[in-house]
Amino acid sequence: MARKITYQQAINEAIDQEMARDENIVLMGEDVVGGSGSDGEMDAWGGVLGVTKGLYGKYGDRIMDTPISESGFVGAAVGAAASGLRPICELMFIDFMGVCFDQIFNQAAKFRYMFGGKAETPVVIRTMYGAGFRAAAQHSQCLYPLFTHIPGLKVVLPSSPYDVKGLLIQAIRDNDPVIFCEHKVLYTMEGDVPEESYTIPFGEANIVREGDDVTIVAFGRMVQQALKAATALAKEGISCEVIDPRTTSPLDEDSILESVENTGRLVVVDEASPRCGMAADISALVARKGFSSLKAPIEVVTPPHTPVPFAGKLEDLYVPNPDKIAAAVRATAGYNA
Amino acid sequence: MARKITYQQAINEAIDQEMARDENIVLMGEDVVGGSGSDGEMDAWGGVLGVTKGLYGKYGDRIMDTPISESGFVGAAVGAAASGLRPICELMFIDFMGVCFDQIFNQAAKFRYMFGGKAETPVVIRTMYGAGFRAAAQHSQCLYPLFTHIPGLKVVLPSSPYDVKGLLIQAIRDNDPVIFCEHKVLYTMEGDVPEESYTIPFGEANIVREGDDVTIVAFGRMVQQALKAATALAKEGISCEVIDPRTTSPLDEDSILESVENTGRLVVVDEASPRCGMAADISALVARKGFSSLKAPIEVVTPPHTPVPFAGKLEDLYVPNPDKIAAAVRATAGYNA
Amino acid sequence: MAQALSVEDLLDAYRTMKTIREFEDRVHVEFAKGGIPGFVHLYAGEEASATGVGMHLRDDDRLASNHRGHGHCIAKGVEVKGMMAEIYGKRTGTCRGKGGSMHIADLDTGMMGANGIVGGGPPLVCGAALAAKRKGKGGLAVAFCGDGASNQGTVFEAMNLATVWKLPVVFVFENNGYAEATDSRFSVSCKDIAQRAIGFGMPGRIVDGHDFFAVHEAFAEAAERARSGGGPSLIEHKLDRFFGHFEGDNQKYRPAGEVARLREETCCIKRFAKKVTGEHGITAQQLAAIDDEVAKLIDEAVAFAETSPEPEASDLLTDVYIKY
Amino acid sequence: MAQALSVEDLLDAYRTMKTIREFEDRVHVEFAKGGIPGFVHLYAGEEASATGVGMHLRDDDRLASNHRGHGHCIAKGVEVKGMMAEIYGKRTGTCRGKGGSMHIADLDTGMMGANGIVGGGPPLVCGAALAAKRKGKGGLAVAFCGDGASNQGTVFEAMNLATVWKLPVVFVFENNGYAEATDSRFSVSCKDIAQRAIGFGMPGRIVDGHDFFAVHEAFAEAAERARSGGGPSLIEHKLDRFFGHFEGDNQKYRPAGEVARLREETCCIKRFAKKVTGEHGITAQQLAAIDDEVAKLIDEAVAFAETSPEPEASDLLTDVYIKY
Ligand SMILES: Cc1ncc(C[n+]2csc(CCOP(=O)(O)OP(=O)(O)O)c2C)c(N)n1
Ligand SMILES: Cc1ncc(C[n+]2csc(CCOP(=O)(O)OP(=O)(O)O)c2C)c(N)n1
Ligand SMILES: [Mg+2]
Ligand SMILES: [Mg+2]
Repeated sequence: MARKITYQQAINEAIDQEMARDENIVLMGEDVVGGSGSDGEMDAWGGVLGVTKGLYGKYGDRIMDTPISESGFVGAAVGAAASGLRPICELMFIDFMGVCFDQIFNQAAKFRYMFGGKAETPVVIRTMYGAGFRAAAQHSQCLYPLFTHIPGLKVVLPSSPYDVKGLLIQAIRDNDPVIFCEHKVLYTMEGDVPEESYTIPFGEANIVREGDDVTIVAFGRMVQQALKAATALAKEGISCEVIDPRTTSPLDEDSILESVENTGRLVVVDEASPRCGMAADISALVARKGFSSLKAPIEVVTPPHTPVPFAGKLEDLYVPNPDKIAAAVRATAGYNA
Repeated sequence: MARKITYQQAINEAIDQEMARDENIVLMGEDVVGGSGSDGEMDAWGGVLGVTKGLYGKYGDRIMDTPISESGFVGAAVGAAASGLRPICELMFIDFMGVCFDQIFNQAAKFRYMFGGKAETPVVIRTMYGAGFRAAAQHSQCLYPLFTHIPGLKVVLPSSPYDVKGLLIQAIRDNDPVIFCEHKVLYTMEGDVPEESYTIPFGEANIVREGDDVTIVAFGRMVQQALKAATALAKEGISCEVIDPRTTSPLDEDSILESVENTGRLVVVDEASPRCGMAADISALVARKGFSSLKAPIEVVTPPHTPVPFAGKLEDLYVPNPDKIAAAVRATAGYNA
Repeated sequence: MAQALSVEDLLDAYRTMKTIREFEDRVHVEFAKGGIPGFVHLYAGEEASATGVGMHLRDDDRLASNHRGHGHCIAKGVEVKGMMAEIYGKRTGTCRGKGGSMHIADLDTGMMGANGIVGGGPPLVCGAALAAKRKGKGGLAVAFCGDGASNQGTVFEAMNLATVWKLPVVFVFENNGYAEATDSRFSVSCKDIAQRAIGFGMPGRIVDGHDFFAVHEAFAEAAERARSGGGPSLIEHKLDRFFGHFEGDNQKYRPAGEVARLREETCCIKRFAKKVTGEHGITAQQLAAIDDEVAKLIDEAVAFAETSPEPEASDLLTDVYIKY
Repeated sequence: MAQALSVEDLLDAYRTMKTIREFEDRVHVEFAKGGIPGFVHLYAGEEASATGVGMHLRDDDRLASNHRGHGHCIAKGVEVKGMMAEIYGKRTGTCRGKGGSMHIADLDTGMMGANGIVGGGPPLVCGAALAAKRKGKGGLAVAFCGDGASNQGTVFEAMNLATVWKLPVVFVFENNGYAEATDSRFSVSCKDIAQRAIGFGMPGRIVDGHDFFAVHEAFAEAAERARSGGGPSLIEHKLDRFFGHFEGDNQKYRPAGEVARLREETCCIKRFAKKVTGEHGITAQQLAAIDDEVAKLIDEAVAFAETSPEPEASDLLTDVYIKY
């Protein structure tokens, strides 16, 4: 039975349902309990934004606070995954990857290949990304293109409460390492989410809106921005198909290519930095495999090649928004060779 | 006066000439002296492959061995750069970035922006990349697309002895943080290198071969592979223009776009992994800004989306080679809409 | 090692501590009113730590701070108006509004930056210390870290490197008992952070961080060691924070009444005032005059911040590279 | 804590040490002939360390190794033929030729992998130990690190985490005096790595790593502590390597004659043989029989490796994901 809950509640529910189902699942991270060792409430926080609140009460020592030692505990999660547990590991902000990246890309991602197919590493690394909180350059990045670059990792970017629950359950059941990227601005988004457990397979894009004139591929929080743009553009008579790939790795190439085959025009919208990012990645895919259908240059809407600024005015200019998306769509729709 | 020296000697000479010129330059890294604290020769190694051999004898304590603490000493180089020195810091293999990435992308790269333009961080991080040594998954990666993604970093990929000297001197004199990527297979490559000091500006591509039918953009070691393919293709009557961007960030967009304007066909060759890599980045650039000149799908030649395998046979299959490049060029040259 | 502190020194110390306290109390109030965006971590309660250290620092000494950086900035001499404007995200801010509370830096005064990355600063000060060492003028560099940060690998590496290279560094660990909501008795695997010094070949001391005089004296020794080529030191300040981890923290991990009790019992400013009026012949009037001065300064800073212009749209694209 | 070692145990220990030595000596020779590709780091000289530890390990215990991993693999029970084939890059190798010397792993025997990243292993064993702890059957995990690795932040973090979570881990530091060409007296900022234990709330011991019996006894204590829920320990083995850092190393950082002298004076196998023939009633013939056995085993392993097929081209694309 579906009812309206937030993205954040959907995450909590997914973890809860999976932990009830499989006792090999453990959850670890800084303050995921949120009060270890203290004289006050042991589970005062339940995560820096309260996402895992309540789980400690249910699962006790399967929920573990950690010291601020990301290499240590991310590596422990990876090692535990290679030893029979199914850890969910929280890297509080994706921006902190720089102090633990080795354990993710040289260890977890490569075990199976380096070890000749004999290892399985079912670890999920949940992490918060994105701008919009006035959190400045070191707490607002996207960075998932860096993980997408690495063979052996799966990368998930849920864009709605419904998706985040189904994709997280899928991630937990998946036997490869998964980087699960939660946009901090989406935590409070509400949507219909079934109470019962369900999974959404990786590598299957969601066509969130159908249309015939222009294909918009958008990721994470940008899916909602793209939908807003599409709604506005519909009034101008431009019909947009909006595709949310949901996972960047594996990537559902076919859905994107089929759509472009129909529309002949593509705009890619991403909040990550432009160079070697998702916008480039999707553009390249279509420029190669969908070239014959293309009727116009592939447009991209991304932030500029700058760090994320602090001041609200600048941050708002930094992040792609419906206006900029609409402008790009108009440009491509109006292009005639 | 130019004479033939190796890529490796050219690096040594560039550092030597710059250190003689500017006493604020220091060099640090694991075994860059190569024997600190020992009872044998203090400078026994001069770098794991001997690249910095001899500098200790000339510059004494300006050449510094470090413990195996990459975050510690890369961070120290960054901090020193923000404090008046001009450090050259060796990260032995680019694969080790995972234990020190934070100091590079959250610290060095962002100081200037976060601090409102008031910081300068003239640090050069020299690092060895690439496959071909049977060094397997953790010592053979390219990974420069990860650095290229980050605003605030400059990324250099010298493809010849001449270039490596001029680009390294430029890097040392540059006041922004520079990631200087040396391909391990190129170290023994010989070429004409002037004895005197010279610089090659960043963001200026080298047209290493002119041609009219197909543009090949290739990076680092792949430039030589592309040239071989071009030579072979010339015999078949296909004329290739081979472009070496030399720096991925900043990128000389104009040279690439101009070439494609002329040829209408593009093949991008890169040894880095395909997803969110350089091949995607260049493809996206041209699919957007050069679309109207394009006569065929943009082809890319990269390794597959796998870690680097150990066995020689597999590693050879992994790395792009002239045959694969030629095949891609033929495919695009033969394409008719 | 204790240096004689003149009355003027003591009044300066008081002024610095009080400025920090007023700054933080005011940011707390303005944040609640909604005037300040982002993540803000307040330093109130820990003033003696930054101040006792800062008084030893020359302009050419360098300091690397952490997310809880306002106090370190003020003690290093960063201008308060610019700081406040920065926290408000204004163009007149120390970093022209591009950094915010977690990234205030002012290289001219030797302040290398607050840092959003726990453990980000210690490697950086090794570099600053290397530069100072090469210059040969007795300069030093200091890193401030929390108890939580003491478990970050970058911090251990920096300590090892500082000894290996014999650098003029002082590592100050401000142990306020918590890293976010996690108690340091849980996260730090040894009894005192100071015990870690031995594993890195440097002296380690535990200091009552509420006691300006103890802080001042211990740092004098470490600074002397650093400046004279003796290498790095570790000092652990035991102290308390008076606000939550960041603005908005429910603080339920603290037992009820803890903060109120601490404000009463451990306030470093009260303690300082009592001592200097009792033992150093400073009058309550002198302190009150400073209080007024500080109150005015902070009022002005807030007014300045509030009335300052936002950044220009074009600022978004500048300062990525030296030419960009 | 010393457990009585039976004659059979001692012969096993000898067999393991000898197997490692022969394996490494032979790889050295074959490498020079050009039969072996890549970076190869030999363990000869350090056999007592892996063997004395390995004898305590159950099949369900886990071990994380480093770049110098052959000895750890053999001591953990990885099959020698597969290892040799792996080092040759053959399809019959432990990792089907995809890993090579630096990445031999065999999870079935509890060997979690050699590691090309210095300091890569210690965080991983914390996870293995967590799994063992949750299983509740007294399992443990051990990480082998060098003196150089002892300065890597990941290693410090793992030690802290192991104590905080009270994990059944033993951290064994094999201090062979060098990290590549750098002397440990330069890179390790304290006198003995064992001194670092106190900063991480665990016992630390220094052990003569050339002495099988000392290694065996010290690990018994640490293992007992781990298995009974007492938490982690640190052990430093002081020992020597008999070859260069990797094959091809000029070793000029070592004083002339050092290696020859060490081979004479510190050889753990000679020392072991002398002791067991003297004190435990084992005969020279018994050892010689093992020598023959081992020589044959290694010959067979090389022959197997040499004649084994290379990987198939299609192997390039498999094993990236579970389905790919
Ligand atoms: C690498 C990294 N990990 C985690 C965080 C999130 N974080 C910010 S402050 C903090 C607690 C720091 O505690 P401590 O070092 O004791 O300093 P305090 O806040 O008590 O002054 C954490 C976990 C971060 N900013 N960077
Ligand atoms: C993170 C990282 N840094 C550097 C290296 C290069 N490297 C490989 S082995 C080694 C020395 C290791 O020394 P030690 O830990 O003492 O082990 P030993 O070789 O003496 O057994 C170095 C620097 C690496 N592989 N990984
Ligand atoms: Mg704290
Ligand atoms: Mg060693």
